Amino acid sequence: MDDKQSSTKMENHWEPRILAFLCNWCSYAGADLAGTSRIQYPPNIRVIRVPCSGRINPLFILKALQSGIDGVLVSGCHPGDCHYLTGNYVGRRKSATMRSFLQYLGIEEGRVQFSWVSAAEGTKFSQVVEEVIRDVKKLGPAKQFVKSEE
Amino acid sequence: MLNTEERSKAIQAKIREKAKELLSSKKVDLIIGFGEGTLPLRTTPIFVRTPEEADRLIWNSFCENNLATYLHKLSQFKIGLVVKGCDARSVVALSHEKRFKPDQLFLIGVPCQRMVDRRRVEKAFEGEILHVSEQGDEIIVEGEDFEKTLKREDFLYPCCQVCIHRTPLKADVLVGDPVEESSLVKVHADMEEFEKKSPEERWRYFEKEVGRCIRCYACREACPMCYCTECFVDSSNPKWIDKGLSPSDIDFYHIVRAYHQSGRCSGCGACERACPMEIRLTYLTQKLNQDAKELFGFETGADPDAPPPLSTYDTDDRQEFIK
Amino acid sequence: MSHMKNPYLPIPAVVKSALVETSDRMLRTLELRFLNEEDAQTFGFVPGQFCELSLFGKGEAPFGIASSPTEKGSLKFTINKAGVVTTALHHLEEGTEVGIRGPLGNGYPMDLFKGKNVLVIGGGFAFTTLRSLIAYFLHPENRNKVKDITVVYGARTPGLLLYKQELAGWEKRSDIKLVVTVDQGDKDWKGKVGLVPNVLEETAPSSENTYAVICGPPVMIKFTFPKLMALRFPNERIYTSLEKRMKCGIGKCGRCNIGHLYVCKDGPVFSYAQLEKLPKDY
Amino acid sequence: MKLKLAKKNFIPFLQSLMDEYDLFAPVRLAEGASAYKKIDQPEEVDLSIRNPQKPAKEIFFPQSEIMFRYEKAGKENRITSTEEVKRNRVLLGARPCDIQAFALIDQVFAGKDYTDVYYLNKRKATTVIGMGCDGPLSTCFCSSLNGGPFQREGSDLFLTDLGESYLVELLTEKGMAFQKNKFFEKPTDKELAFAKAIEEKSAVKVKVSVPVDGIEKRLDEMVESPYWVRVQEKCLGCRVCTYLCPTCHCFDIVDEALTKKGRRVRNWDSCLSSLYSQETSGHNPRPTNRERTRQRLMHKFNYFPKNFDRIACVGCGRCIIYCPAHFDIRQTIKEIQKGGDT
Repeated sequence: MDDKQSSTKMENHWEPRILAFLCNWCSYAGADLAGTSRIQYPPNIRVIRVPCSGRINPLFILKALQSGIDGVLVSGCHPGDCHYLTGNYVGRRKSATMRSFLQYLGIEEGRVQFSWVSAAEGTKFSQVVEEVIRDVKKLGPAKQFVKSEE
Repeated sequence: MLNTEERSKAIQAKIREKAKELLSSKKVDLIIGFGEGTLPLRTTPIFVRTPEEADRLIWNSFCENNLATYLHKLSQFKIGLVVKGCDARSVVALSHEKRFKPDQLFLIGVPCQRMVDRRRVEKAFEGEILHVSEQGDEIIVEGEDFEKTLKREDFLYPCCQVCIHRTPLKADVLVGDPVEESSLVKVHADMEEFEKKSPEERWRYFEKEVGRCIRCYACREACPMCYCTECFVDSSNPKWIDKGLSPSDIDFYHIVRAYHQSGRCSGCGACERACPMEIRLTYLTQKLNQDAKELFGFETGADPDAPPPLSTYDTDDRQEFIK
Repeated sequence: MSHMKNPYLPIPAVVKSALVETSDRMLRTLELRFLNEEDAQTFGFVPGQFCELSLFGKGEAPFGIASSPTEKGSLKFTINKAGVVTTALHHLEEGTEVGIRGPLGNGYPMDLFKGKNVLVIGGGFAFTTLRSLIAYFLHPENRNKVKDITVVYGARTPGLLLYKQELAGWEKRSDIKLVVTVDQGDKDWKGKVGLVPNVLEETAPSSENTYAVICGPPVMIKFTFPKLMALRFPNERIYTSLEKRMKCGIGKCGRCNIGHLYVCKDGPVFSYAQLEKLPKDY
Repeated sequence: MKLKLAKKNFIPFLQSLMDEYDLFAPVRLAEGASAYKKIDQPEEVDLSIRNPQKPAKEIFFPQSEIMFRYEKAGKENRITSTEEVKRNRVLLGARPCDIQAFALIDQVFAGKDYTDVYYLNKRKATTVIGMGCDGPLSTCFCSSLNGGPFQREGSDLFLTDLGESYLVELLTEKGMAFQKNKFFEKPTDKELAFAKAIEEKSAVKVKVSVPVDGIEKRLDEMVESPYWVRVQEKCLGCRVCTYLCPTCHCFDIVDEALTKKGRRVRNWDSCLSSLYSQETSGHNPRPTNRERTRQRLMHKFNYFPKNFDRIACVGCGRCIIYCPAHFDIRQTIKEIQKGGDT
């Protein structure tokens, strides 16, 4: 990761880095709304806009964790609201199995989280982000599965 | 009732008979089945093209390979395929993924007696095993200075012990009477054992197991469901993982190899049997299979009309984990 | 510990200039200058040899040297944008450091060519090391080493011809016979239109006392070869430069073999007499 | 020179070796899986393992090896090579088949024009303590390939397991350096005779059974044989046989990039993988298993002998034991000798 600076993993002033995959039509707009409405949320989050939460390839999540990201958030439209009608339903199944499998393997629960955030839910977006950061802070810096430099 | 040896002999005769018929009537171009191996406890996949060669086909308790994996490189032929229950379910899963034309396959279904785990047998002896034969429901194991009779049932592959679809659910012909469908031991015992551990212990166990990986990809190649033209590990752009032995890259490979079987794995155990480093792999796919069943009521290959669970949805799917 | 030279360590060089060669922008010539004068001094090569160019973080890829040993001070490589490394090389700015390993491979059999006529047949972007060869013999010091030089060079369209300025220069010279052709012309194209094999047939160079060197896409080679046979070129006097996937470039890593020979070490230049005896693994 | 090492002194002996050398020896990784590893604790060494899955070549030619590290500073790069071997090494307990393979790979990595310093530096810094193979398996055919269970070629020291002790033979200059080792004693005549008996018994076990004579010539005529289509059919295209082969030495070179720095790494590669020869253009000169299987077999029995006058197989049997499709190279050799008649 290029912005190593912001994630100095020194115990005392460590700030987690969260990667958020936001669907273009709802959650990204929700995040945008949070911004334009001047709703504060912590700056630990980096956003990757995706067309749909159904677009999330589980490899994205794993690659993020391997690269040293401390937490991943996947967020899409509420059920029934998908711009592509069923993308988030299909995505939900992938999320469910992926989450269960990672948990089974022993990847700390809370590293990977999921949410529905609509374009009108700026407040919810900031709440979700705060919750994710709170959970990840409890877990501390990611260590499992992070590729070492040596 | 016939014992295993007698039953195998009868099945073998029928496989040969059917193969000859299919080949002489040109219904198929070739038969993929099992032939005599050169080592005790082993058979080898063979490809039979003429009726005369059909007598090379055999059947016994060592026919462990899932032959469906060979279908991918033979897409231009009409194939007669010898399948056990698990292999047949792989074929069903593959047909969902449109891997072959409707009339391309002729499945010679064998109601399976559960296969003998060669490594389990080998580990029971100090010295090298030089000859093995099946007699009744027992296996006679001979070495340089020993001879011992083992109960076949004590030396089965773990995935065979728990199998409840030994009779192929889909076959064009069954070359034996259907067998009783029940598990010999508790299903998914490995998984349950694993789940009892703490998350840290689980991760450590996973890392220790795959830590022996030599990235030969035998698990991938042996699996009939691993047929991507370009596997994610081989992609250079995007490059998902590096090709060395960094633990993180190896973890990555094994997580994705397994997870990609979500809703597709027949639980045949080919991946684990193929591994030269004896890495435990089926406890991973067991979990995926259990999730498919629990979350989506799906069992790979059990219902030819049920679409693969990750290609469909239900508006009422569980979502309590989503904020 | 020993002090053997490590052949895997790239020599540092910088991009001196870069030039887009073709209208489709897929070919770019990089001119590289060694960072250390010492390396520039010790780097000697013959036309037909190649180098492994390194971009750290992306990897290495082999490229034939397009400049001639007579062009001192820098090395030129014409790079076809195809994979990860070549794409990155296309994006390099002047002054950026790259690594060079080489020169590698055997190069063209310059000694055999001495006192003979040379027929050079090139197609598309395989013209790079042929350019090196031609430029070498056209140098005043070397021109008398060979007799007639005939060049047949073709590309799909005029825009895809490499080294256009130089071709124009060669056309004006009397000591080289240059025939440039394109498969398909455009409104500004006044030269020949026709496929290389046919143009070769038309040009009908004598095979007497002549070596032919042919580099181009497989399909061009396939159809040109019978024409050379018809012109009575023996296999021993037809040379080509092969490309195969390579990694180490020094005959260790294995992948580029054709039979018992390694393209990187025993090639890339082979005569057809040699290739005839090898499996068609290329 | 013949000495002996009492087994009660084995651990202290290993400890003394480790004081001076990096020690590499067979280690059990799990039930049924083993490899040669750098030893941290002498107790890890397990000489009862006949032949670990991964051959001993790994000590000189690791499956994944950093060649150099780079660091970007502006437009320039700083390169640090990892070729130097800082501490001398001992390889303990390798079997003659694996050791015989070193001599084969040496020829490739030494080469006339280019020396592979990564391999050769390790090779030169290593003292090889070979171990007589007193329990050859039915899959062993070393005797057919100029080897044998007690072949000493390539060993600096050589052990024979006598039950209570090891017979230790010092065979080379590197081996003679151990002549004053405080754990070595003089063996009795009875022990020497016993060692000889063990050796003879093993030799009988490995029968010369695989006909390799003339195989190179035979293969010259078989380049386009339909045999390759038949023989490859059951091959799954995995890399087990090549990775576990003591003589296979192909590798890939890749960069592993991390932010501003990274490393160039070489990894074992396999001619049975389609990617191995796949060109960027999409063209693959070995597009199917047929060409790839032919490459594997031709390389061992035709190309390598052409270049180095030796067959690139030592008869260890690993490819037979571990092939998931049960491909048996002994059978293949016999079939080739019959001109591809199955």
